[in-house]
Amino acid sequence: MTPEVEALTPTHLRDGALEPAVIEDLLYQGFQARLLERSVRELVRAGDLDSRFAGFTVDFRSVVLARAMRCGADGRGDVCCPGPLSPGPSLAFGVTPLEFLRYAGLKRTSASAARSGGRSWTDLRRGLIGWSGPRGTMTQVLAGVALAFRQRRERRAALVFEDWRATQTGAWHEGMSLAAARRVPLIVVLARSGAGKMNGGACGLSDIAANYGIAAVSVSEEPHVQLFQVAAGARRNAVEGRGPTLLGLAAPREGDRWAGHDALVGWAIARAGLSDRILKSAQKDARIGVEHAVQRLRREPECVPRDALAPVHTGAAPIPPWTRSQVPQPNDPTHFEAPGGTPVR
Amino acid sequence: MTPEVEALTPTHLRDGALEPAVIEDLLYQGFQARLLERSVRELVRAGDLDSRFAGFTVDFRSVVLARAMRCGADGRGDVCCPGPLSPGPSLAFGVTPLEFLRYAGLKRTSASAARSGGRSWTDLRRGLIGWSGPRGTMTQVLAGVALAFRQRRERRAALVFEDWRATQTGAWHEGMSLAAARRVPLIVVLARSGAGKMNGGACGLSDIAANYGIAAVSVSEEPHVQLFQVAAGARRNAVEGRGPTLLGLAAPREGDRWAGHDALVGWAIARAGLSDRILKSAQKDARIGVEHAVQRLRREPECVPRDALAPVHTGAAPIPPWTRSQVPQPNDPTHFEAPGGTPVR
Amino acid sequence: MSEALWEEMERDDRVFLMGEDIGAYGGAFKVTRGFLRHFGPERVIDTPISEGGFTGAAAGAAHMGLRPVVEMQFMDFISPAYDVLTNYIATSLYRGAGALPLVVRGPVGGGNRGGPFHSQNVEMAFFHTPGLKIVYPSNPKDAKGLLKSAIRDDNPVIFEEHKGLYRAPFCREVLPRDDYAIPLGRARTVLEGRDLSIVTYGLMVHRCLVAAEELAKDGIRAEVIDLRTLLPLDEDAIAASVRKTGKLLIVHEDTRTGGIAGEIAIRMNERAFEWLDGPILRVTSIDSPVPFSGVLEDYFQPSANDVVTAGRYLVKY
Amino acid sequence: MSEALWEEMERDDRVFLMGEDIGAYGGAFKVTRGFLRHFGPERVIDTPISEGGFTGAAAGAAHMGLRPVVEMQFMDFISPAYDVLTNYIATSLYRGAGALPLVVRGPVGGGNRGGPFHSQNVEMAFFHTPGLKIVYPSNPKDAKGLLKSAIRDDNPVIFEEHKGLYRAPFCREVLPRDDYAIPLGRARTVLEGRDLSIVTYGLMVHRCLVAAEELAKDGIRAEVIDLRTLLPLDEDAIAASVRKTGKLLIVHEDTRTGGIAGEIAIRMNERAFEWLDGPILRVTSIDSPVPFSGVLEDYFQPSANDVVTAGRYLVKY
Ligand SMILES: Cc1ncc(C[n+]2csc(CCOP(=O)(O)OP(=O)(O)O)c2C)c(N)n1
Ligand SMILES: Cc1ncc(C[n+]2csc(CCOP(=O)(O)OP(=O)(O)O)c2C)c(N)n1
Ligand SMILES: [Mg+2]
Ligand SMILES: [Mg+2]
Repeated sequence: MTPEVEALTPTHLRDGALEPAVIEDLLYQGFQARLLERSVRELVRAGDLDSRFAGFTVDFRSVVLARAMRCGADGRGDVCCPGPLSPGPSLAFGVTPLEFLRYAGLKRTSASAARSGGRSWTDLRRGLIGWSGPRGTMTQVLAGVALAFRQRRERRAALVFEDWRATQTGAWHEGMSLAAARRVPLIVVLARSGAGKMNGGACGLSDIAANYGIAAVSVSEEPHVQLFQVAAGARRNAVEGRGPTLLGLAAPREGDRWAGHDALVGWAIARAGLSDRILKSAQKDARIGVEHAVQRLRREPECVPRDALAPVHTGAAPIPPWTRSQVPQPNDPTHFEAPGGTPVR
Repeated sequence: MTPEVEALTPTHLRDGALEPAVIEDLLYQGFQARLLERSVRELVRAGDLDSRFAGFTVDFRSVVLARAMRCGADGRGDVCCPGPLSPGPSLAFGVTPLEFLRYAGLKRTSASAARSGGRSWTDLRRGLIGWSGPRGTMTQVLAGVALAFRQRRERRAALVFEDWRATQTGAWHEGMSLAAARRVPLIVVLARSGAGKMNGGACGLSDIAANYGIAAVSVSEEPHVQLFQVAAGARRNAVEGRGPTLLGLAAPREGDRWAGHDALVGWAIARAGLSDRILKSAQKDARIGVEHAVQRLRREPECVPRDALAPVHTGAAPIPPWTRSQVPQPNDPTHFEAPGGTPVR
Repeated sequence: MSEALWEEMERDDRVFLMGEDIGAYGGAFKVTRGFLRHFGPERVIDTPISEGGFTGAAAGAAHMGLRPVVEMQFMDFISPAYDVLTNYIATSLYRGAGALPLVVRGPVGGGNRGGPFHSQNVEMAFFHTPGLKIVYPSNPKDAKGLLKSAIRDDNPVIFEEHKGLYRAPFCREVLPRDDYAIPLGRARTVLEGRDLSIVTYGLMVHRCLVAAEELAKDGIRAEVIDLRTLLPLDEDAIAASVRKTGKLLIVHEDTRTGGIAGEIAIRMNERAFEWLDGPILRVTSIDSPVPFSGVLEDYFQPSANDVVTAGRYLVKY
Repeated sequence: MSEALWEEMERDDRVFLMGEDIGAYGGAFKVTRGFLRHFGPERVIDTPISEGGFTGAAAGAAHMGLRPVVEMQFMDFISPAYDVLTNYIATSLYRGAGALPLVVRGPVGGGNRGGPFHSQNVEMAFFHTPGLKIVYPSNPKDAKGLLKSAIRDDNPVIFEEHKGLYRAPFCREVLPRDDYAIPLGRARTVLEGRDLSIVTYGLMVHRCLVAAEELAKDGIRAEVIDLRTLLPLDEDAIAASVRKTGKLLIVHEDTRTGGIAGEIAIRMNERAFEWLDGPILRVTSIDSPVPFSGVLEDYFQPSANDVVTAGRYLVKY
């Protein structure tokens, strides 16, 4: 454990003393994510899901990080924006595979009638805020979420996932500056994708953090116990008024991306006394959930065109377009009235 | 001399060995600036200049910094944006008091017919780029100037003055990131005004610089010899491909703002062997120049309204507004033609 | 403005302010003087210079049920927030993330010798973005009532305060004491007439009234409509007036090409073409940045005289 | 696009490229594939993710006599550069700092299931800004000729490339080998007719041609005009057509309120009111963000059938 990790790790979590319920949850969510990943690829192949999801993956580390927050469905838990690591953190925040698939499948039953894509999933009661706009935007938005917590003296934290290169944007810089200046309870995860290459002039994580006068820590070890601990520690610092933390996440390991989950299972059995029975049941529950979702997805209704006309202001009817196959007929009095109110011609 | 200053200072300039011609120039420009400052205030009082210039001051340090660049009038020297420290650096880059007053006085004879204000003064042959837009913008623009130098392998540098708090803007961050990533020959002066207060979360100059992986140095000593040396050193680093430098400038001293210039005069006499004759003639030249400018300003023609219609595209005539007292008359065929080309009614 | 903010903050503790130097300093135009002491630093937040950052943060706070009111020191500085306003804030309701009740307010407009960068009108930067509302009052009384409505509205509102309102003599009125709110989306007929409809907003309302007086000397009775809210546009009010007069003149301080006159023109083609007895015309500022020199700025802006010329032309048409 | 860039870079060594991942990676749409190797890293510059920063830097480089062409990975990402484009770049000539010869180009438009943030048309964000030019070609041949003119133009140009142009079958044409440039500011009459003028641009040109064929079956001869350059607008071409047909229908893929149809409508009121035998109408996308779902997106966009309906209505009017 590096000194930074040491400093962040809450005492009651030292040496991997994760509570059994949390361990169980993490394993379950890991199984779910693995199955979801495989199912999505199959659904794409079968034409049930859009080809945009062909490269779909879940980063298990994002599940672990998010699970270290206080997730609740009552609108009073922590708030998270999964950003480019969607939907990993959403699973930790209680989104079911079916809900995710509805959204990804652009179904009428998705939260917003699939007006926007999978990463835009927002459910404020669960504490999930979807992504919209260029890199950096979500750090601004989550800084504001954290500002609200601080202002109301709630012991809640905001968590946002960003790409590493998002730090190059002015948007990120302004969001981070504000968060740092107000010392709001915000945790920013900077994930290296490994795919692209760095073009910025900077810099190490600690250089970035120093510029904003905030804490920073990078973790990469498996079985991700430390990852959980660091996130929990950053959260504790946040809610106790010690300001934002940057968490650096290394590029996902080459080869088997699920080795981290496997290692956590091993660790849980060897070091945390997880019983085989519980492990099996977590596996089974995950499988049932994902299978149900996949079956169900096929029967979900498609979007209907009028949803494109969803109002853009509360309380307002959507503005009808001037001409659509059905509307308006040339004599439609709502569109062209002659003097005296009679239809034209 | 701190180690940072030491590292930046060019060998031939060590221990204050400024060339006599430069010393003379600096003193002359200082006298000019002092007189200009006083004259502007008088012109405002007399109603010859706009009340926007009531609080007009010149920061002599900005003259010194700019004089350390290679100033030329052939479009091949260094390039500077005086930003909030206008017009100090402009004087060093050869702008005459009359030219400045024409601009400040919104006269027809100013470079742009006074379509924009004093800080927007641009003269590319002299290497001056005016200010437009919010804080941070000019760092982006001067980064691009420096990029052009690098691309053409010219030994030229770009210098930009910004407020200290400009570093909080996303615009500045993006400009600085790009400059750092490309290691372009850019020098950024960050000036504390002393007027406002710092609201950002950050930070020391060195923290900021580390974030971009670039050099930084702060200077505040009088008689500003070191200031000149540091700027010259930053310039040398820049043109030799060692990338950008941040120069931190402390808030102007309380009380007599011209003590720095006085100290430089004293230093020049005591340490650099400046003769009384040369000093007197610098003083006299400065006075003649400023007095001429003030006299002349009163006789300069005012702007004429058609200048508001200056074209916004090269080669294009300005678009006439539809109605102005003189244009168009209801029967003006250029505006309303009847079928067959005859005027309406 | 100050009164509306104060009263809304007293009424609803979800309302809070963010901006540059609005706390200890009281804001560039002193709109928030005294607020910090009364409401405390959690509700009057001095931010770094980061219009994008604090507008984005306002969105986050609004997600959490607060009602942020952010100040742009000059509305010109809204440009760094253009991105988050159009791409995140405006789309939120549509994306299913809920509407964001926030107000972005600040001084706009020329005539103050502010030059290209302290004189802009920003309505057309946002008029094309579904999901936003845009309010632009013409007098202090409306400003107070409209700002209250803007704060109470569940949607993001851009609120433009003409600098002329802060001090122009014709605006020195005593405001009603009671808690009144003026609904968004409704224009006001400032002057009734039957020969010509003049549709305008902001400072130009006053110039059009001067022009209308002048036209009245020729026996021309102009109707003057103050839009008050630009988005959503009160096209019913405009159409009703056009159906009465048959002539439409649009006057705006903003520059010409791509100004709001275009949208009004095509809506009236759609809604009132049969009643038009002449072309829809406009009097606007010139297509150029706002000039710094006062002489040029006066020429650049529409004058009452320009309105009279155009009005006479249209009535004779 | 690729050809135009390549040829211009060969012709003029002041031309260089900046953008995200345009070098080694060759750009998101592979427009600059092979450029890095041929022109080297000083002329094909990979930038940090900083649209504002590198657009501002382009301005500086342009001041120094270079001719930067910057790429937005998607034009949606131009929003962080909105500030520097409107406040610095567009005002430069007017302020006396000289015109800035630079091009900002990138993919626009929907139909690719990109959702709200990878499908936008950005013309109306800039149409209101004096000093900019906006180009929006409808086919690869025009795109090449217009891009060359844009690069050679001394003014800042926003160049919108519809994603449909990169691959749509109707766009598979062999381009002329010779070095041709198409002047900015000139519309093209794609189809002549005398019953109805349809003014459009970009992808909608193709949809309007389909509609015109359909209308022809009813004996309606529609004239289809492709604007090609949106700013400055070729109002002479539009007016000439309207004077011939008496009926004007404007079709744009961009959303409705505040779209370019408004400006065209008021200009034709100013220039051709006497010839209008019916209201100026428009067929556009719906006032909403671009929907992600394909079903919704198709409904959201104007269809050829919508154009036919409106065209029939106008001709009968
Ligand atoms: C402001 C902005 N510009 C451009 C994009 C387009 N974009 C999406 S992902 C991406 C690259 C992100 O790189 P990242 O994963 O952070 O770096 P890596 O770890 O792969 O090197 C870009 C440029 C964007 N999302 N936002
Ligand atoms: C992006 C932007 N927002 C707002 C402004 C308005 N503004 C002009 S000066 C200034 C304060 C600058 O403070 P500064 O002098 O850097 O800090 P100080 O040294 O006075 O503490 C502000 C907010 C601006 N110029 N640019
Ligand atoms: Mg990535
Ligand atoms: Mg300052």
